[in-house]
Amino acid sequence: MFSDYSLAELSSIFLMQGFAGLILFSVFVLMALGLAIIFGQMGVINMAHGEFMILGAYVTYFTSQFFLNHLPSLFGIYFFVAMILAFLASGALGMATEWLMIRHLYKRPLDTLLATWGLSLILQQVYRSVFGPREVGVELPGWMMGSLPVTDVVEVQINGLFVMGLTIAITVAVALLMYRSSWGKQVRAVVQNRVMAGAVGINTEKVDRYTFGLGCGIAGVAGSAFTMIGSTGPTSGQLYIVDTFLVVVFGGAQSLLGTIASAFTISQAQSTLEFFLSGSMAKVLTLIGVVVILMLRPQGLFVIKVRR
Amino acid sequence: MSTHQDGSDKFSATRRRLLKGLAALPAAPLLSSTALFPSRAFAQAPATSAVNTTGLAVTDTDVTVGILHSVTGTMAISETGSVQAEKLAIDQINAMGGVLGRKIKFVQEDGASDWPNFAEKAKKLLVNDKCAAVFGCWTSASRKAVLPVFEQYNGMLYYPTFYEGLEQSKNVIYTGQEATQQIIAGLDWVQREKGAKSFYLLGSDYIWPRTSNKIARKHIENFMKGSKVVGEEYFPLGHTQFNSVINKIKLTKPDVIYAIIVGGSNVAFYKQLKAAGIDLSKQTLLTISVTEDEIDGIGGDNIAGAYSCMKYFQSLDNPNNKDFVAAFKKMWGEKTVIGDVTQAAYLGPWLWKLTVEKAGSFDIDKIAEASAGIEFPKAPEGYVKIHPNHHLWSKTRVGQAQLDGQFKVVFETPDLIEPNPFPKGYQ
Amino acid sequence: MTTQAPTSGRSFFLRPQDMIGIALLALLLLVVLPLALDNFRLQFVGKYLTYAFVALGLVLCWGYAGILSLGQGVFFGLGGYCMAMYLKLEASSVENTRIQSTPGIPDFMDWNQITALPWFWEPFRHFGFTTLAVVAVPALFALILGFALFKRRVGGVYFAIITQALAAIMTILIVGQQGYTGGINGITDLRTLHGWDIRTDGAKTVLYFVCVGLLLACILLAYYVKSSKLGRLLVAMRDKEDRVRFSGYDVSSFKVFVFCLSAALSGIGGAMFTLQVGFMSPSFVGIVPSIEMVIYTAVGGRLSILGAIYGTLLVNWAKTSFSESFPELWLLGLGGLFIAVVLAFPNGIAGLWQVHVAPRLGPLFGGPARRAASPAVAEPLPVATPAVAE
Amino acid sequence: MNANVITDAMNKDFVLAVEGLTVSFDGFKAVNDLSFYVDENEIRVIIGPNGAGKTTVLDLICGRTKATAGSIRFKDRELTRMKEHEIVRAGVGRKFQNPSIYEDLTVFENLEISYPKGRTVMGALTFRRDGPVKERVQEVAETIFLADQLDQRAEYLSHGQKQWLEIGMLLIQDPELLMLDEPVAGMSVSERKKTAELLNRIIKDRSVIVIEHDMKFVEDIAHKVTVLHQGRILSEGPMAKVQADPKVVEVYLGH
Repeated sequence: MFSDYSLAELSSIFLMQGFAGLILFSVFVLMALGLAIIFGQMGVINMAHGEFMILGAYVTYFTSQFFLNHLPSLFGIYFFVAMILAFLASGALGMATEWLMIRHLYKRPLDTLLATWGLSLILQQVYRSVFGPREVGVELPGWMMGSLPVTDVVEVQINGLFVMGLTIAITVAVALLMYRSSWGKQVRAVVQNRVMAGAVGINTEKVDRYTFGLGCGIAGVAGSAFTMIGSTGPTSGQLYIVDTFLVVVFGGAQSLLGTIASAFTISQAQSTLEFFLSGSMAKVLTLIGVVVILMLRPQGLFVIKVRR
Repeated sequence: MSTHQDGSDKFSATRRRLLKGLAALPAAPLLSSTALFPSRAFAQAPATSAVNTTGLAVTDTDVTVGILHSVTGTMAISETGSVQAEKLAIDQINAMGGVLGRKIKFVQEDGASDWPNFAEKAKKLLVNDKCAAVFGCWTSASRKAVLPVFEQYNGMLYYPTFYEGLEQSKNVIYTGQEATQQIIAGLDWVQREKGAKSFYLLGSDYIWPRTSNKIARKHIENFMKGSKVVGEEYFPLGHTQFNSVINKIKLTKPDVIYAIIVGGSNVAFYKQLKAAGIDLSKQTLLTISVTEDEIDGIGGDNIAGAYSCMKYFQSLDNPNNKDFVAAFKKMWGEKTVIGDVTQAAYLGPWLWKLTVEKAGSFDIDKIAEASAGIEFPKAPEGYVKIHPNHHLWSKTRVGQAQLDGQFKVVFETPDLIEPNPFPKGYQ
Repeated sequence: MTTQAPTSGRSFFLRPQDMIGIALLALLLLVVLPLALDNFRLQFVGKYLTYAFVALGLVLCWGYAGILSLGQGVFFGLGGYCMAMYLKLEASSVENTRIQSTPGIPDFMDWNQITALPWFWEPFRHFGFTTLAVVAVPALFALILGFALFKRRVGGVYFAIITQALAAIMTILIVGQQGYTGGINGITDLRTLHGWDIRTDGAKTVLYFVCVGLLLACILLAYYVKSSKLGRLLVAMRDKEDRVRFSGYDVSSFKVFVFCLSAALSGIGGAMFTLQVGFMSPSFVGIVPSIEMVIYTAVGGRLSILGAIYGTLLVNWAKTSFSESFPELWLLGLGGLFIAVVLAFPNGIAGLWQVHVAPRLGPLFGGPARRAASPAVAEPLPVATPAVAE
Repeated sequence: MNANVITDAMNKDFVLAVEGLTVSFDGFKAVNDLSFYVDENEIRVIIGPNGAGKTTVLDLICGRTKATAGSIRFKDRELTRMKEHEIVRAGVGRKFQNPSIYEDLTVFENLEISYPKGRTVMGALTFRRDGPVKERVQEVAETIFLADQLDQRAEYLSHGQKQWLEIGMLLIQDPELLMLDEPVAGMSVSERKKTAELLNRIIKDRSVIVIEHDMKFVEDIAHKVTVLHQGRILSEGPMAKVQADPKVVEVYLGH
């Protein structure tokens, strides 16, 4: 299939495909970070993760509408406001969920799966009743649209760059929070030994609630970023859930680095395959590949070998 | 449906074997059923026993029909407009005195975007509620699921969506276009107007886009001299990452991107197209899957410049449509938009009313037979007429998407196009 | 010797209260419902019962062995597709398909320019092969999957997520390969079984009774497995997997067995679905139906064989009647049901029965006497097995 | 009871021969180049401070942890390459530190599951609770003082009874090598006495490896003691010799 292209074209194909893969990579990391915190650190399987993302997307949509109608002069910066609001809204909903539901289920991880699935159904219907069944699209400020030409053929999309930058910023922030701050230490202490952590004076309930809230809040920001590339409807969240879980599991649930590495592997595989096959088959082959590797190496890509 | 009327219906003899419902038709269907009740046929309110011999839900004062669409699930987005249009039509008909002097009541069921559920609900509407007609379904899959039910329990379905064709039933009236009606005129137009020679075909991965692209490819390769297809690709429903295919498009530089992407994927596709710097005012893009409804989600600025090919646009400039749009907005709000399918759904209750009145009966068999040749001059899209194959004669139009989310009609076929659900040469 | 009745006297695999329970269910399904419901509603029940096969498998697999599979829809679909392929071939006789460019193949293949029947369709011309395949194909698939996963000690959450991914893969694959599978429409327009028209009301009634008969047979099979040493081993494994291993058992082979069994049961359900409903589509294979099937089991009581049947009937009945009257509220109801069952009634209907009703009915109905006997319904909820053991 | 069995590395009658055994977790060597030999009918006690690698050694022998290097031979069969259940079937039984029993099953069923028959899928499906099975269960139940609790659900047993039940589950397998991880931990004085009596009865005619902290108990039963420290053997020999070893006194008995 290369015979149709010249060498120069081929190299630009690979450049652009690499860039497409990087965008997909950023998207995966954004989706998976929140889940990696909740699943990896707390052992909770949050099937409503997609719905938390969509809440962030709706918040972004309404923020954009608000700026459009009331503060058109500041429209250029609304996206930053929207992301903060999305974080707060999804985070608050997450904390409420933890308090009402999840905290009763820490000893039954499989049951968190069922309960959060129930929550996702409820949220979908609430979105549909409140925001309407139609999909909404967010209008982006002018500076986010278009692309920067690198060569004649190769162009770099600005919103892609934005997503990547955002991903790096959030990842760094999460890493600092989890591995450098005293709060992060508390989280890890609670994960490793809940009783002991409680005994040394850590308020484990509070740590759990804020951790869950943080994970959901990041999901909200991811949803906000998603409005740039996709649409927002009551059921859009469902589309992402399988991919997201696979990324986290594939990376080895407890490792942030693993999540990033697995997002990179899966996104590059998928975007490369997409170029040679049709979108459907690329997706199928990527998923099968991930499943097969998980069968061979069930602990995921990165996991610390521990004694038991 | 008929096997006897015009000669253009070459396939009817064999088609008859496909459709079990046909076997039940009397040998001499031309003996119009109205002949059995000649005196009462067009009376203001004929006796129920005369117009309803098969136990449908018809009383002296009203008649029950069914509305069967998804109001929950992923398809709720698309089907909402159809429900609104059908309710509007029913309201209007009732305001004019109903059908055969009977007021239309409706039972609404939720298909919940779940095909088997459609079958279950269809059965309920026919068996339990004895609906005289059902307006509903949207996706091909849901129609395929209910079709055996309608044939088994002898119901009448008015199906509004443009679809892939390859089907015909005594028990269904297809008020949307079948694939050839929608595709061929558009392709001819783009070749003529834009001098298009190379086409890149895209679609969501299921039967309608695939069948439509197949017809498009056949037409491009066999009937359009010097034109070729340079790429063809499908994506799972709900897919949101189109960067790879956009890169391929940039490399192959087709004259026309021919896109049949549906649902939420649309939004991602057009946004990413724009972000990738593909300017739709310079790159010709022709789609058959984007109506005003979809633009609502995509955003006018993301798709402005693209061409859409279908039979109806909200901006059509004719008195019928002006009345229709005004009535629709009055009932459902100023901000609602009306797409092709919504309009086709609106035709359903009207066509049924006209057919019932022509047949002088609510009986399904008589309606099935009387349908051929029914004309509806007040249709928002203009004049339509039911073909003996139960599809509609209709014009095809090309509209260019505008920033405000409306289409500017740039082309309209001069004549009504004959529906041809089993096109020879496209198989 | 102090050995008492329950340990020494269980020569038959059904306890008296089990026999009464099964007899009551049989009475309900074979006599009461057919008399009380019209044909139309009875066919609904028939359809619901096909899901009960899946729920039954999940009781063994999830309730007893602690293996939560979120991909049971795949097996249901495989069984259903096997049957649908047979029926479709029968419906696609040369006579029926003369209009096609290639007569004698299913219509959707013709639409996709396939000119010869694919090799893997060929064996489905034979009814014997099809019947075998309905059970064997899902079981074989489960065998491969279970072997790969359980031998490497993938369990718990990881197993759930992997099976869920499989459900997603399967859907995309079926939809994408529409020339061979009928795509998103599924395999529709099925007509006859050996020349016997399955669309008539009479045929549907017969199929209903066949379905109930098969279900009762499967229930007996499940009871047999449950009361065998294997059943106790499953409970033991769920509780202390390592201990079982260090008692000299190859734990993975037991898990593989019960997973295959549940897959085979789902396959039978799928085939009965195809026969009764008249088509099969990928919408039963995906993530959503698979999880819904888990909720049937959870509502009925994940540890109760009969509870799962009632749970299935109840949830589906609620779904049908709810969505007839308040379609918008249905998802709220279903979601709330998930949460309520998990948080408040982890043992489902069977648990409620066990705690509140049975004690008043005396020992014959599984009252207090049974408490010490064997793993019955009112067990404490299992704590999930460790995800990955290295 | 002091050392009545003196061995040296050349003796071929060993039931268990561990040589050069090493396991590392991410570079940390929990067990480092360990060698020791257990004779027929010998009772070996392993002691050592926390984190010395005692439990890891048992894990390695029964296959729960895979060795990084070294060999474990049981009656001349290499265990390092065998699966856990194969090791058990070869005749190695293991009791865990915390009582590991099936709480949802009755005492009878707990013992029945451990009965070495019907261990395959088909075997378990067709397993019948016949005379010999019931007799054997009854016999073992009497040994472990639980004969009148056979129909009790195991979760209702006391902590000590649970320990006994687990010992009984091993006993019913009749292993040639029995490994016990802190069998008297968490027991009351009277339970402890009964357990010592029980152990003394069951360790006849088989080799036993015991991990224990209770020095009184160790003195009572040990033929030979191995002291582990940081994954290596610090000292080995009869209790008296080990107790006199200054190295041992420093790291272990000293504080």
